[in-house]
Amino acid sequence: MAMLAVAAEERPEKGRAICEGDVVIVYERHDRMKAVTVTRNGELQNRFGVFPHNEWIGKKFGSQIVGKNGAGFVFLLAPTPELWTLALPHRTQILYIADISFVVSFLELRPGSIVLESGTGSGSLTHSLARAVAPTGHVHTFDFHEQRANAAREDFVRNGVSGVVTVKVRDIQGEGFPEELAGCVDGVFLDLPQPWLAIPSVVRSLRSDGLVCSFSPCIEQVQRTCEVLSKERFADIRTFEVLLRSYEVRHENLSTSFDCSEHSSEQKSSEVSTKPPPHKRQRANEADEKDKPEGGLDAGDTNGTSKTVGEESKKPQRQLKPVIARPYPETKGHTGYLTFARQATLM
Amino acid sequence: MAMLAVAAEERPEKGRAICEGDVVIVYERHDRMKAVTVTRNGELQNRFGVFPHNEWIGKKFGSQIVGKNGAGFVFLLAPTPELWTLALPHRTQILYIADISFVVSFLELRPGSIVLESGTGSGSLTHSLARAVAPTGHVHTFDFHEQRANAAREDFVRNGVSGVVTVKVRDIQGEGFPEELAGCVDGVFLDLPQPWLAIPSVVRSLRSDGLVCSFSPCIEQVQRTCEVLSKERFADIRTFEVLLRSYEVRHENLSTSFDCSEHSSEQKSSEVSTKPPPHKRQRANEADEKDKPEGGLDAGDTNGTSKTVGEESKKPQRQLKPVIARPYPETKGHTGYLTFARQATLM
Amino acid sequence: MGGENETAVETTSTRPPSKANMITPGCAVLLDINNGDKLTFAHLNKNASVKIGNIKCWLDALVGHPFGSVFEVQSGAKGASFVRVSPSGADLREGIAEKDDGEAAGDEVKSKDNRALIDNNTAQTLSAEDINKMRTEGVSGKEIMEALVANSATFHTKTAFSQEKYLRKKQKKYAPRVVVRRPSARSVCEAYFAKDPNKTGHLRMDMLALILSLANVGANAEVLVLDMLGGLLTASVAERLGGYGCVCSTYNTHKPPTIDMVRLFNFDASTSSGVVRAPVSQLISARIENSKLSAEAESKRKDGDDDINIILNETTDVSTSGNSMEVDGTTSTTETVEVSVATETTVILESVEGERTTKTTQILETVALDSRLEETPKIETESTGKRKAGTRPDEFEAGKSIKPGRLASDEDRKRWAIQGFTSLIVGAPFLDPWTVVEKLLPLLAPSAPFVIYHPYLQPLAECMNKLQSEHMAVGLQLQEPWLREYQVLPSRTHPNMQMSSTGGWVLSGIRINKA
Amino acid sequence: MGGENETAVETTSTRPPSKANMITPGCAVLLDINNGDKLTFAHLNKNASVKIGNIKCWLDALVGHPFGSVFEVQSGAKGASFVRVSPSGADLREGIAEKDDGEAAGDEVKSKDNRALIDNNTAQTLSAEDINKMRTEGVSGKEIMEALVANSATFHTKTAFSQEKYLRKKQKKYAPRVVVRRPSARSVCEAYFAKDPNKTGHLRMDMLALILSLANVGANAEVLVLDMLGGLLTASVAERLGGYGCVCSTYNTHKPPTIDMVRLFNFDASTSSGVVRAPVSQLISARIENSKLSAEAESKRKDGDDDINIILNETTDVSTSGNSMEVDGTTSTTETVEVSVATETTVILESVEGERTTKTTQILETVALDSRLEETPKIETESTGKRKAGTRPDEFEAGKSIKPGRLASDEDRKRWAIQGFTSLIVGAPFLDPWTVVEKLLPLLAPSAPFVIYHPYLQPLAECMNKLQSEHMAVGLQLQEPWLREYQVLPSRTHPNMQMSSTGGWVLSGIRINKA
Repeated sequence: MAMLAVAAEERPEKGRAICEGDVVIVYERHDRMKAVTVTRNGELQNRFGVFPHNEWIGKKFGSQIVGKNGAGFVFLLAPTPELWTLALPHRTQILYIADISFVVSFLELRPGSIVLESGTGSGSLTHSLARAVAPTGHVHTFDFHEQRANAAREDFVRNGVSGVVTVKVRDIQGEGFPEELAGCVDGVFLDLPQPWLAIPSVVRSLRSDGLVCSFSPCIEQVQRTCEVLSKERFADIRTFEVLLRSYEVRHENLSTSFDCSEHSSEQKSSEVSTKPPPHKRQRANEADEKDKPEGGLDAGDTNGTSKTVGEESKKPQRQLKPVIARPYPETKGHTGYLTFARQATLM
Repeated sequence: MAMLAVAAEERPEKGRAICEGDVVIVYERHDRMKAVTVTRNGELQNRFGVFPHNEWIGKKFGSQIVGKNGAGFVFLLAPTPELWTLALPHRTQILYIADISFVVSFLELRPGSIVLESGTGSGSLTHSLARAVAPTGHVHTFDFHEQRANAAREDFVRNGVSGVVTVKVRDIQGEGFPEELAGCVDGVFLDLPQPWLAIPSVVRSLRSDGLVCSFSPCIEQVQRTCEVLSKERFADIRTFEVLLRSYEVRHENLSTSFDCSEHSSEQKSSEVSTKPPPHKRQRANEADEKDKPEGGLDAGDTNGTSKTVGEESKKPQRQLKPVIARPYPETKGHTGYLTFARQATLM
Repeated sequence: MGGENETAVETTSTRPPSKANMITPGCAVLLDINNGDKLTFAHLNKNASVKIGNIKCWLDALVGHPFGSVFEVQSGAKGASFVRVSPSGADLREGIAEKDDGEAAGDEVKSKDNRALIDNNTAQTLSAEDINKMRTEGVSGKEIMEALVANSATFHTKTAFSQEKYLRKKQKKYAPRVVVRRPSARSVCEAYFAKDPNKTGHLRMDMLALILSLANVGANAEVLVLDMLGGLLTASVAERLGGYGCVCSTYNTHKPPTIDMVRLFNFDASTSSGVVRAPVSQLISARIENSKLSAEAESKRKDGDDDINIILNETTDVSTSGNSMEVDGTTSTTETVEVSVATETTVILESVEGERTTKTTQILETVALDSRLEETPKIETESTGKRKAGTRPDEFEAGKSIKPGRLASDEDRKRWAIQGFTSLIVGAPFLDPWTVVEKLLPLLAPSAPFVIYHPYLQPLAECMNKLQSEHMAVGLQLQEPWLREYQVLPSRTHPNMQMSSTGGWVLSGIRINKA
Repeated sequence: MGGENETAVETTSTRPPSKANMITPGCAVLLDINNGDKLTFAHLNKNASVKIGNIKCWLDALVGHPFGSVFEVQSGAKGASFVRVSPSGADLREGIAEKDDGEAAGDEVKSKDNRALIDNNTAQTLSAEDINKMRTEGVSGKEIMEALVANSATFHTKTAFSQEKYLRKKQKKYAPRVVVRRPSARSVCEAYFAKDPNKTGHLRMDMLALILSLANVGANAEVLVLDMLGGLLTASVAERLGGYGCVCSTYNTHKPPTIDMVRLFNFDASTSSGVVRAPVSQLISARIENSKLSAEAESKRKDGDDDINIILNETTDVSTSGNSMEVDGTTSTTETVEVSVATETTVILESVEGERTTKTTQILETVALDSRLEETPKIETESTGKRKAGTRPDEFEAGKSIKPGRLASDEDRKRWAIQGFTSLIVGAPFLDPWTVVEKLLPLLAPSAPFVIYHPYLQPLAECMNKLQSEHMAVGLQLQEPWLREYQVLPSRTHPNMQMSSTGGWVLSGIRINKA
């Protein structure tokens, strides 16, 4: 299963079924997933049991698979750039969806666009760039670190995006982008320690009205980059920060018996005290959270033994409590500043 | 009515009744209020009618007063530093409650503390500093602009905080804080264009373990200030940004009839279409918002004619719709950076 | 998959010519007047014009220049026209206030402070009439500004910062600048959010970007969209498809909601043909029909060696028929309704057109968006009041359909029924999300992502809870984006003083097989 | 009010002596170990100690130094003790890595990049045993670090940034530093939020600051607090009162919730005596009784010349009696219950004490807070497991009551009944806000502000709606604070990479006369 979609006409009549050689995302939990290439007689082992690949072949993507020893189950998902970002091996600090989606959108990429990226890093952004420009565009990505470039190249081949992605080893800060691309590039993405050094080369590469984006964690890098962009007559120089706040959803029954006469009704009073005291209750909730650090962990998601209709009987009681949302306590406070600029349209 | 509370024993038995000479906050709406000094035969005129002060005298603070011509009503509130911040005349950019409360708390002020402020500006922060250090502490506030200092001094007298506040005209960046306060100051607040110039004087003024706070809109000011603080051996140099997001609460009935067979039930279909189309409905909401730009505008707040029990009959219908909260669309995105540091406790 | 490195650079030759970057007759443009003070969409029909202040400016001059070009208003005898200028000139003081350049530029921003400043409004000796006279005489904006500075008693006592502020204000008034931008998902979204956010359900550009990523939108996708945001979602998906794959903009209302924003995007023929409309009822009944058929086939195919598998598949079947039950009462009528829907749709769209002011003279087609800056000269289009985007398609270049979005064909519906959509995007601020998702989720292929935008938190929280307890999805996430823009200038770097307080909330997840 | 300018400077002489800034025997301190890695409260009783790693460190050495002093662990034969060090030493590389200082400090942060970096863990030639031997021999932390650098093959190939990171790690392990901080509302709140947020209902320091401002807390206030956050609200209010006025920490439960955090604040006698406890029922019945009396007096006083005024006052009366009806059935019993509550409270608090490990030897009383940094040496106190703050009051300095908060006296209750409280603060994460506010708001003086903190949005939204429709308040605001800390370092300035996502929500308003 390649990450890039094929035309409807070329899809198998029966929809997406898992084949040998496919990459599947084995989903345990929102924050725990793994990319696995399906091989005949292959086997995946995790805390939920043993999963022979042979049982996967022919199943539809999105299927739930129960482990051999019955300890639990996983889901087999079709790979997407978003899932890959959550599953990929970190060779460097990576970009996450908030920055990635904003970059792709702000660079105004579309099928047919030519885009440059430096550095390749772990390839987290590259897959999203590839999806945006496929099938007729191209991503040229550069990293000065040879091992990293090779590892990324392997990932691109494995995920089926290598048709629109070229990886090269090159020090963009030192050498700039290759001359042969000059003037025909729609978008450039820089994630470099000294992005200002690469700007003259960006000017040569971009077409008129083309866009560049520079990602930097520190404001000093931004200040210096903006200065050079301004000197190079870029238009619409804009700097942003994007973040995401994730919410958990839970059932919480706030007590509405604020009994102001605690001795008149012993019944009510004891009712209140049978609830665990605030600290203990919160502690228990906290434990849940640590187990589910990100995003909504759904009930259908709770691993362990497979749940079926028999479980339904427990629900009604739970449904009585109101549903309430609150942000997870900790969140990313900063990833980096995104500076965009548009190649001047000269007269 | 002075802004600072008096001891319970000294309060009139009957509670807070409005007297001649009191400052009252005339509250029209959350974002529209005015500080008025009550004078015999005085008169307030606004869009809700004419309000003779004589009718106010003897009323309790918190009372609703109906205008002479019956066009509407206002509330007479006891002044607080928070209400003053919303009602004061802006002679400069002022600090608002998010920054003010954080500064007062982080400087660890309490009754008896000695605190320095520069510049005084419109005196928005000064009133909160005064409340925090009263009745035994003192606020020494400085502004280089004479007119501004005089205007602020008048405000402090009028609001009854002048017993704990001294205003002086002085260029703190140039001259530093007065020598006679050296070593006995608990906290210093700087709102200066070049705060780093004042730091050496802050070192002389603060007691051991005393705190300084510098407020600056630009990061370059912060960078330079932190550098100097570090050089002057301040401990715990920390920089923050604080903001507030305000929510509006409204009744919103989301349609739960997602009718997938629009012709099978003409009844339902017409039900849907009797609702105003999305754009128009939203436009109407937006108009509300523009009229109520900040904070929760409460029903009891809606000005116009006085509403009494007769209105109650309209309520039940309204109550059926779920209550829903959402942030007001626009908010302050930045006020300034707050840098705190602690005078080193030297051996 | 091998050998792609060698062919890489050659792909540049296969990309479409950069004609897309040129402003062509009839195309839609986004006019950014005075650096965002006013944003206006226009279709460059013949004799199109825009009013800036009292001056009518002809737009013909824009054609033939590349997108991103900067124009300045040049007064003439009968109205004014746009003259292309150099994009530089960011420093307005250039050549005007040179004598103050010695003053420290970087560090001491406030070295001239407002201690001595008394503004008595008598500083300017040029009268309003003087200036008007200059303007009718065709004196350029730059020359007027120079005259203003020369006749100002206080200009040179101001700080560099104040000088720049003063000049910027005057420039906006006497020499308005217009940047002609190419409408794109990003720029259209940003323009509406800034000037008329109700039209697009307060959808912020970072939220739109997030939605398109979460929904895995790319070439060859088949995306189901419930778009009650004026067409912004539909058009943004179509832009990413670029002519490969298709976006089905569905609806459940008698009158399909407008998706006219699609017209602002200057799509080529193949991209336009990827925009399809279909009522929800058709999609659901086709899908149910197919499910029944395949369930039968499946149960015949089944051999008994995989117990768990059977259980799982049975569960799926139960869920599907559960869905079918809910609409079962209507399934029988759907077939006969199909045609009438198609007909009616056309009628309705025409009647919407009928509502427009029917001034059919060749004037500018614009969506005038409100200006937030009061000091800006009033800019008005000749059309009275606000209108829908691109409501006059007759003068569009060939290849554009009259109404955006063709109706889904039988093959389309059959394909979707069999394969399912590859993703779902919902933007319906006045519908309860769960009600919508419950109906639309079964139309997705398994493992397909779905994304629900909503301007309120609580309805999505309840929807998420339902999806959890019904075991319909994995990877559920309820998120709120946060976006902040910065002013980065020497010694004056800080976040913008005003910001949007929320981009709304988005619930996303992946549809699974097991119900 | 005149003449205050002249007396201003003299007020400095009236302020209490700076004894408050000295660490005294028995006082509570906040130990900040290794720059926030671990935060621990301790009462400096005789022979108090803290375990850092495996080493027991005696705390006696802290006494007599001012708050803010920095100490380093000095190993000795039988345990280690704290030795005061200079607060400088921020630059750990000072004297250790001087040879790299030529390398550009500011600009080229990453000029040594990780291109060539291969970390094979064989770089250090000193073994763990070598280091342990040095430590037991009493070699100082600084000397150990110098030895580590001298024996590292890779140290000088690292970037300045990496070097500092390495040294900081080693310093934490071999020369832990402790800053002794004076507990204050701000520092206690921040410490709990960082290390044990459930104890304080996730109340963040900016939220606490906001609450205290919104509630107009200052000297001479009489503040009603419903504090289910361990006493943090009560103590923070008392700190602001500074011995003037009073905070009434009310409760509706059989067992009053703990407010033991009050003990961490080193309050003097007058401040401590301003902390009062009373059950809600007593406050309400006293207030109702008074309302009835004053309503009667009012109606006698009334003359008929002001029609609207009469209507308004009648409305007030109706609302008040409406409240009284709801608790009316219990009013009769309240009087008799009063005493038994007082007795029971004492018993319960004692039984809570009984739950503690009854090791009554003179050991350190600490609230050990979890460390988030795993590489830090494990620091444990001698007391097993977690305990409540300040549960051993017997060795406290004179003037402190055994349990924080005396019970309200008859005069207190009478005063509150007549005058009303000057403000209300509610921090009860497990109660429905409206239920609470409906009962407590009538206890306020008119025009008094109230503030309700809650960790969820929706319950406050519903409470706000109720307050609106019942016309009980003006100036209603539902707000969420946002706090961000920055790293400000040359060429490395950016917001912290991790942040707290929310400080919760706060609903505030002002009680009005008209109901």
